[in-house]
Amino acid sequence: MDLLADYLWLIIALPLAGAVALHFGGKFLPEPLPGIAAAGAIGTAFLIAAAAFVPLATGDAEPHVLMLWDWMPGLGAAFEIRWDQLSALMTLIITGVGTLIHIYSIGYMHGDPRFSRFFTYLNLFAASMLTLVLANNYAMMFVGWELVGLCSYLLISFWFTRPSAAAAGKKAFVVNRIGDFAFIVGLMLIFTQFGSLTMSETVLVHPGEVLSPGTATAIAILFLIGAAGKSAQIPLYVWLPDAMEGPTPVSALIHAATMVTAGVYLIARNAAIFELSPVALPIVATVGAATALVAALIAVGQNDIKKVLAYSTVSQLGYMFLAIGSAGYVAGVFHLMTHAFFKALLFLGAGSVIHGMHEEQDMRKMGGLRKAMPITHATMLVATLAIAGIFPFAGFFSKDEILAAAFANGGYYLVLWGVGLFTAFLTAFYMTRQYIMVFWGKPRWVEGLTPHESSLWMTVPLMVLAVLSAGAGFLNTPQLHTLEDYLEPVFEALNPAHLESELPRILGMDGLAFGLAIVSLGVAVIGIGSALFVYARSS
Amino acid sequence: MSDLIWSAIAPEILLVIVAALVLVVEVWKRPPLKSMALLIGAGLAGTWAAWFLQFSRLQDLVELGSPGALAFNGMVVSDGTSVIAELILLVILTLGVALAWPMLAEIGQRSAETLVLMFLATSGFMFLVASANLVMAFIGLEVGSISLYVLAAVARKSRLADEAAMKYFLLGSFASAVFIYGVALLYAGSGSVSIDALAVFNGRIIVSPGVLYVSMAMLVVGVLFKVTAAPFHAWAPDVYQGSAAGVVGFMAASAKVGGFVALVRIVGITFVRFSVDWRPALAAIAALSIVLGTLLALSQTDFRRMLAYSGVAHAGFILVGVAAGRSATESILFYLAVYTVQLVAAFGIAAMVSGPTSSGSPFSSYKGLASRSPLMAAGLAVTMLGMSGMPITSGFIGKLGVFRSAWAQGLEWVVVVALVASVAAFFFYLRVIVDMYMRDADEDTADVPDEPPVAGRLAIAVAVVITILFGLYPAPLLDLIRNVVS
Amino acid sequence: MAGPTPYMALAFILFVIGATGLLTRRNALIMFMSVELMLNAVNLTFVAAGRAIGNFTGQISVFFVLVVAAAEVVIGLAIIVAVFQKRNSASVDELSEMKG
Amino acid sequence: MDFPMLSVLILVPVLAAVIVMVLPANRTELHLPVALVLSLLPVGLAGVLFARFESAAGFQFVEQAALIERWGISWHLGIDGIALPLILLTTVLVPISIAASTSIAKSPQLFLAMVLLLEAGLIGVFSALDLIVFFVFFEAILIPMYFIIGIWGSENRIYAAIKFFLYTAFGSALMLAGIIALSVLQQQKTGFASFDYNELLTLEIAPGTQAWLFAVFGIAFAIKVPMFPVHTWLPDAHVQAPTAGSVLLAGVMLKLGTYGFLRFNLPLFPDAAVKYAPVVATLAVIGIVYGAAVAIVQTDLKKLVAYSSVSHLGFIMLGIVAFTQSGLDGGVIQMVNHGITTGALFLLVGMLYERRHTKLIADFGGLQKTMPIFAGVFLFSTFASIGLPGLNGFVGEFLVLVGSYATRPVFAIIATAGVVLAAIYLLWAYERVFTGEPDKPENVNVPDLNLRETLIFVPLIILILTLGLYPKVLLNRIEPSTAAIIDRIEATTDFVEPTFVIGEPSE
Repeated sequence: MDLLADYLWLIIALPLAGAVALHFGGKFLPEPLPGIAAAGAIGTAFLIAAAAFVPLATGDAEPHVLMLWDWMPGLGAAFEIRWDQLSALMTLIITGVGTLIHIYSIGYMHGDPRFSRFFTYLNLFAASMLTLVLANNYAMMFVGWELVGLCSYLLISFWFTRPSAAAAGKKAFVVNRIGDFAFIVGLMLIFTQFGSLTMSETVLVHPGEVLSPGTATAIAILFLIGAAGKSAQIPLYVWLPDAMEGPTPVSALIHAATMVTAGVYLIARNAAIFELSPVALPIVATVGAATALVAALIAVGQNDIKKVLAYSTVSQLGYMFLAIGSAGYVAGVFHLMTHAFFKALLFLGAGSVIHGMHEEQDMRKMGGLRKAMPITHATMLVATLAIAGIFPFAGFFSKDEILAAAFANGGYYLVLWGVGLFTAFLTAFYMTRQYIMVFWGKPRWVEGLTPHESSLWMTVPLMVLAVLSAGAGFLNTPQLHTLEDYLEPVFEALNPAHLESELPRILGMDGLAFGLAIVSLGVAVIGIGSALFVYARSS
Repeated sequence: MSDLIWSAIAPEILLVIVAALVLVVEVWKRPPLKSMALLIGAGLAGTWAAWFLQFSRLQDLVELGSPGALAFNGMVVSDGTSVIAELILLVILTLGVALAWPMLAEIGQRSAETLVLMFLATSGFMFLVASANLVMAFIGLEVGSISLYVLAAVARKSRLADEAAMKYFLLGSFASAVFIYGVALLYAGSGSVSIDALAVFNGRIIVSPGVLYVSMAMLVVGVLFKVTAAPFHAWAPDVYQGSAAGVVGFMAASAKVGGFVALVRIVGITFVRFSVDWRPALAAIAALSIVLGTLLALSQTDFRRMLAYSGVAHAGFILVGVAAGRSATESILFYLAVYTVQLVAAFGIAAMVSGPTSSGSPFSSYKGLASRSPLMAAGLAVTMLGMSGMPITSGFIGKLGVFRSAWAQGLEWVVVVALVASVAAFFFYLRVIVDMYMRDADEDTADVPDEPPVAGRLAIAVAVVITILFGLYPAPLLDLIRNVVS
Repeated sequence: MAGPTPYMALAFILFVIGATGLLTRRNALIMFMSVELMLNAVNLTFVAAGRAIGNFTGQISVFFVLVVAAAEVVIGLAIIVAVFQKRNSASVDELSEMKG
Repeated sequence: MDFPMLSVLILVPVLAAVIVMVLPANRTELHLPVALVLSLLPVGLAGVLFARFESAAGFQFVEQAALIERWGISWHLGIDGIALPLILLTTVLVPISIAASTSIAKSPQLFLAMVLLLEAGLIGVFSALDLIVFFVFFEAILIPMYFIIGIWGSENRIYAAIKFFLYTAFGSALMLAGIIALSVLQQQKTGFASFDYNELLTLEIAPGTQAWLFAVFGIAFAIKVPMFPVHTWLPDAHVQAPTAGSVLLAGVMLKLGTYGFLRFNLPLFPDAAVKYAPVVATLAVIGIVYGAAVAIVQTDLKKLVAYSSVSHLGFIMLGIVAFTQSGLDGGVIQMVNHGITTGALFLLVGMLYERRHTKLIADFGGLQKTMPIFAGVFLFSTFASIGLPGLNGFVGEFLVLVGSYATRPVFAIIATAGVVLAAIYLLWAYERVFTGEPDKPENVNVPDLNLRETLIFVPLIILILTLGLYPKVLLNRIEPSTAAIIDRIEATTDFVEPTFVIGEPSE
């Protein structure tokens, strides 16, 4: 019934093959063929993933593991693909958003002497990320984990002749490596405890049969550090803002859809281990909340259009950590998804602006662009509203669920909820600020500059993403928990004993959930309002 | 007496006869050197044949279960040790003559004398290694030594040659006197000068038992002088540097073979009962020789002086074997065989590099030799590696055998000292290689003929073959030794 | 008749004198004579011991030693003369061109 | 006896060396191609070995013939799963080194002969089962390497060559004392002398004796590895050596030390091995961190790679003294991996030197623009060296880390830090050499890799990927042999390898 089950490896292999082919043959192809080939590779992967996803979602197919080949038998390390609800969803996000970014890049990288090389890296990046999320083995996961680090290195320092780009790429890799250090130690612990690196049922669902809470805490903390490196959490977030040295589609790919979500995915995947530990989840939540707040505060003061988004990304990732730390796994994954849409949109929109402004990134030299770039403006507006958390845009629902999850845990988590709420205010504030500085007011352009709208290669993906950013929230409203039902098999067995209250699914039934939603919406509105008050007046 | 076994001294006798013939022919006809070569070649061939005769007789004896035969009323013995030692001496003589040839051409009329002296010296040392009587040994020693004193001075143009001969003579005769005084004291103690005097000793000590100890010390010291063991080595560097280049290898090598075999007999037979007493002393001398020789060799600027000091160290290595006792005899003979051949070759190459009558051979002459004469450089490099005891050379096998025996006899500390010193020794052995291969010639460098003469090539080839072949597959030589030395 | 001891003691003294002379004097001729003295001390020992023991080995040995000594005289003097001809001196202190 | 594969494998390079030497000296265009073709023969033979090797414990392709019977020395050869990969590595690296030696101007014949002799010696070391034969090869390879460094090296080559020689010779001298002592011990216990590995394995050695024998063998091998603090010869030797020398030195010769530990120290002296493993592990970890830390501050590219070897070899040692299956497996496979990746890096540095006649990092900059292929290969090798999963370096390091974590968690965790440091020093070097604009005029027109040079890297890259993704080809063959070593340690000491069974809690 599931004809694709044995061909899931194609999802990784296609972009990988694209990368290899472009690496050796790309330079013989004229523009834009390499880009089309690369986009085709990942697009096909998306189609396959979607085709395999449908039976899974409808319940016609069971999650399953596809063994590819043995790697290090002594460690139980093998290449095996895990196709379950979580990995399938991640795959769709990665390939889907990835395809759009590929297409966008065809326009964005137009004229770059290393045009085809860029797509080589993009494809490799996608393959790496897919390896990470599809792995059913910690060793294979680590392959993807490291390869995305490598690709980020390659992509961030893509314009290697700029010393700052080269340094930023190296910084990203090295900081990631610090996280990897913890990850490797975590893997050692996993192996010594479980005797294998395969993600067996025991590991993912009943680790308590083997692990003591102390060991579970150790593993959880180590994974958290690893995740913090990849997902740019305090204190390992330092690489991400620098990483804006890369071409803008790279920022979209790395910081919206793929690499930075790896940490969130890791923790969600190993939620059972985190739950076994009495302290791990609160720590995750605290790190998340703190990161969200600090990054948001920094974002308020940025003038570089991409830096704002960079810190915004860090902040939103903090949100996801907060969600998962509150045992709101679905909320976390949900936000991961919506964030992928609107943040990709924001970055690509910003790229479009930068492109139109002839590589100008300083928002103080923009303004009044809404007429020059109508499509970009419109899509950016959608994205801004989505990230700010305005009903009915996607961000509203996912953010609301996170805050509700934090709130529902009560006790200490109420503080985190407060922090999250304040961050929501800040988010709305700085995003509005950015929107106004870029698109409204008088043009503050450098003399002789004539901004123009970008080509269709770029605007079409913007529009698609805008639709997704606007509508994806309805996948999981409090009343219509499609995503929650879908992901239930992955998280159903989890029941963190040390968290005070039940997960707040039932919250939707009573007025409290509605009240919380109103509060967060209100906070967002206040944020937008204050930004308008401060910036709209001055311009 | 029915034990006039002529075969036991056949090589010695032949050598003397050839020497006499050469003298007569020289005085009578004054033939050119080329014709002389014929006579010398025939003489050497005859001596080789005589040696084979002796060897095959010995093999028959060994198969009958006898270790060897005494001859001439217990004056000489034909056993494995003597036969192998005579073989080594014969090889040295053959190589020595080949390598001395360029010098002979240069010194003209004294060339015949040189050959005679070489033959006589060899015959003397052969008598020494074959002697079963200490007075006999003394005579052999002196015949050999006195010939060498003269050989040292044979290149009379050089001031250093005279100086070398003088020093060699004075210290050599001193050593001989010490040796023979030891014989006299042994006689006073035991009433016999036979080499197994104490083995058959009936217990009547004429003077006091202490005399035997003094005698032992005297005999050993006398021989140690000849083999340049520290602290009796002072003469060696000057002599090896100053003597005529063409024969110095022969001088050094043959004296060492004779001396060491005599030493093996003296400590292994004469004083075997006293081994508790002499073993630590010999071990100490061995260690001292190794350390001192190595350290002093490090600071030399002249290749031949370096070889002299390295010889001191080698004397120490062999003494390690001597101290280990009879079990090491075959290793000592193996060691002597390969080391002395290497020594002859090394001095021979030095003579080719610095000139056949030169005194000294400064390191600077060797710079860039590899590009000027690859053959000589390769030969010398192999020889140096062999001397250093590098594995894959026979030098390693020699050392291994000696060390093995010593370790089994409880002389672990000497072995460790020797091993450490042998590492330090790489410094000076490699130094030559560095000069030859890794530096370029400069104004200090002597002019060297592009390729060595035929005889020289032959000698180099023999040394290389012995060094490498017996390093990789030592069994033939070891078996040869073992089959006759029981 | 006295035992061999006094003769041997005398021989020992002679030998030591000879050895000392060889090692301390600087004139080649005197050093050479010291060697001769040592050899004669050996001869005395042989004779004394031989007489005490009662066999002829010692006395026969003396002949050999004498012969060897004679040979040494010939060679030794020749070398000394050769050196003297070149340098007008027989002092070993002047024979120090080689160092190391 | 079967066809003496191993003897032939040793003999072929020797004959090749002879053939190269007797080629006419003035036909310089012949020397390198002939040597290259001849050096491919051992690759084929090694391939046969590989194909016919059975994944089982014990020695295969054994041949034995007496050399010196009364001393108990015999020409005893045989390989197990530990030796096999190293022999393969040797045979592969030699043709590559030869192909990379076109710039040797001074007596190329001698150079090529030395490389081939070195190969013979290396194969001999890895296949010797008699301690004397082993020692002979172990020492003998010093000679060609000494010449390679001393004759064809750069300015300070003589100093480096002698330092290299004496350091290693010193260790070997100590080991020889140990070998002699072992055989004497054997003779005292059994009445017949023997240097045979299998014979000596049956000796029961008193713990006190084991301790000092372990020490002398250990010091000899530690110098070769080189472990901290006896590593100081390595940077000199590497910096001065010509490219082929560096490749073979780092690629294979360093492995003699680690191989020796595995072959001799562990099985022969298990008691002492267990007792002193913490000492070795400490030095290994110091080496990992120290090597990496020193590499960071290097200004000379070649020295940087050299110090990275100190760090990487530390991993191997750590794995070896972990006494776990994964640790040992990782150690062995890391030997191969390090040989390949560091070999590639040295080749690259050498090619860079040929073009620019400098190795100072500061003299470069922006080279990625002028020589993109070169930069790509360099980056690839760099990541292999850093231990990027999917490339070979990771497999070894990861096995080592996980394996040693089981018995020595603290050491393993500190060692993991070396993984981070490796990224720092290598990527920083890459950044300084390749990125930015080529602002120095001499960096603007540096030719990129030509076809020959590119082809040199093809086999290396294939190996890096193969071993990175499918190390089982080697692991299969390694495992029985390493398992045998652990079994032996367990049988003779009270050490027990921790086992990991799914579902059972372990402490």
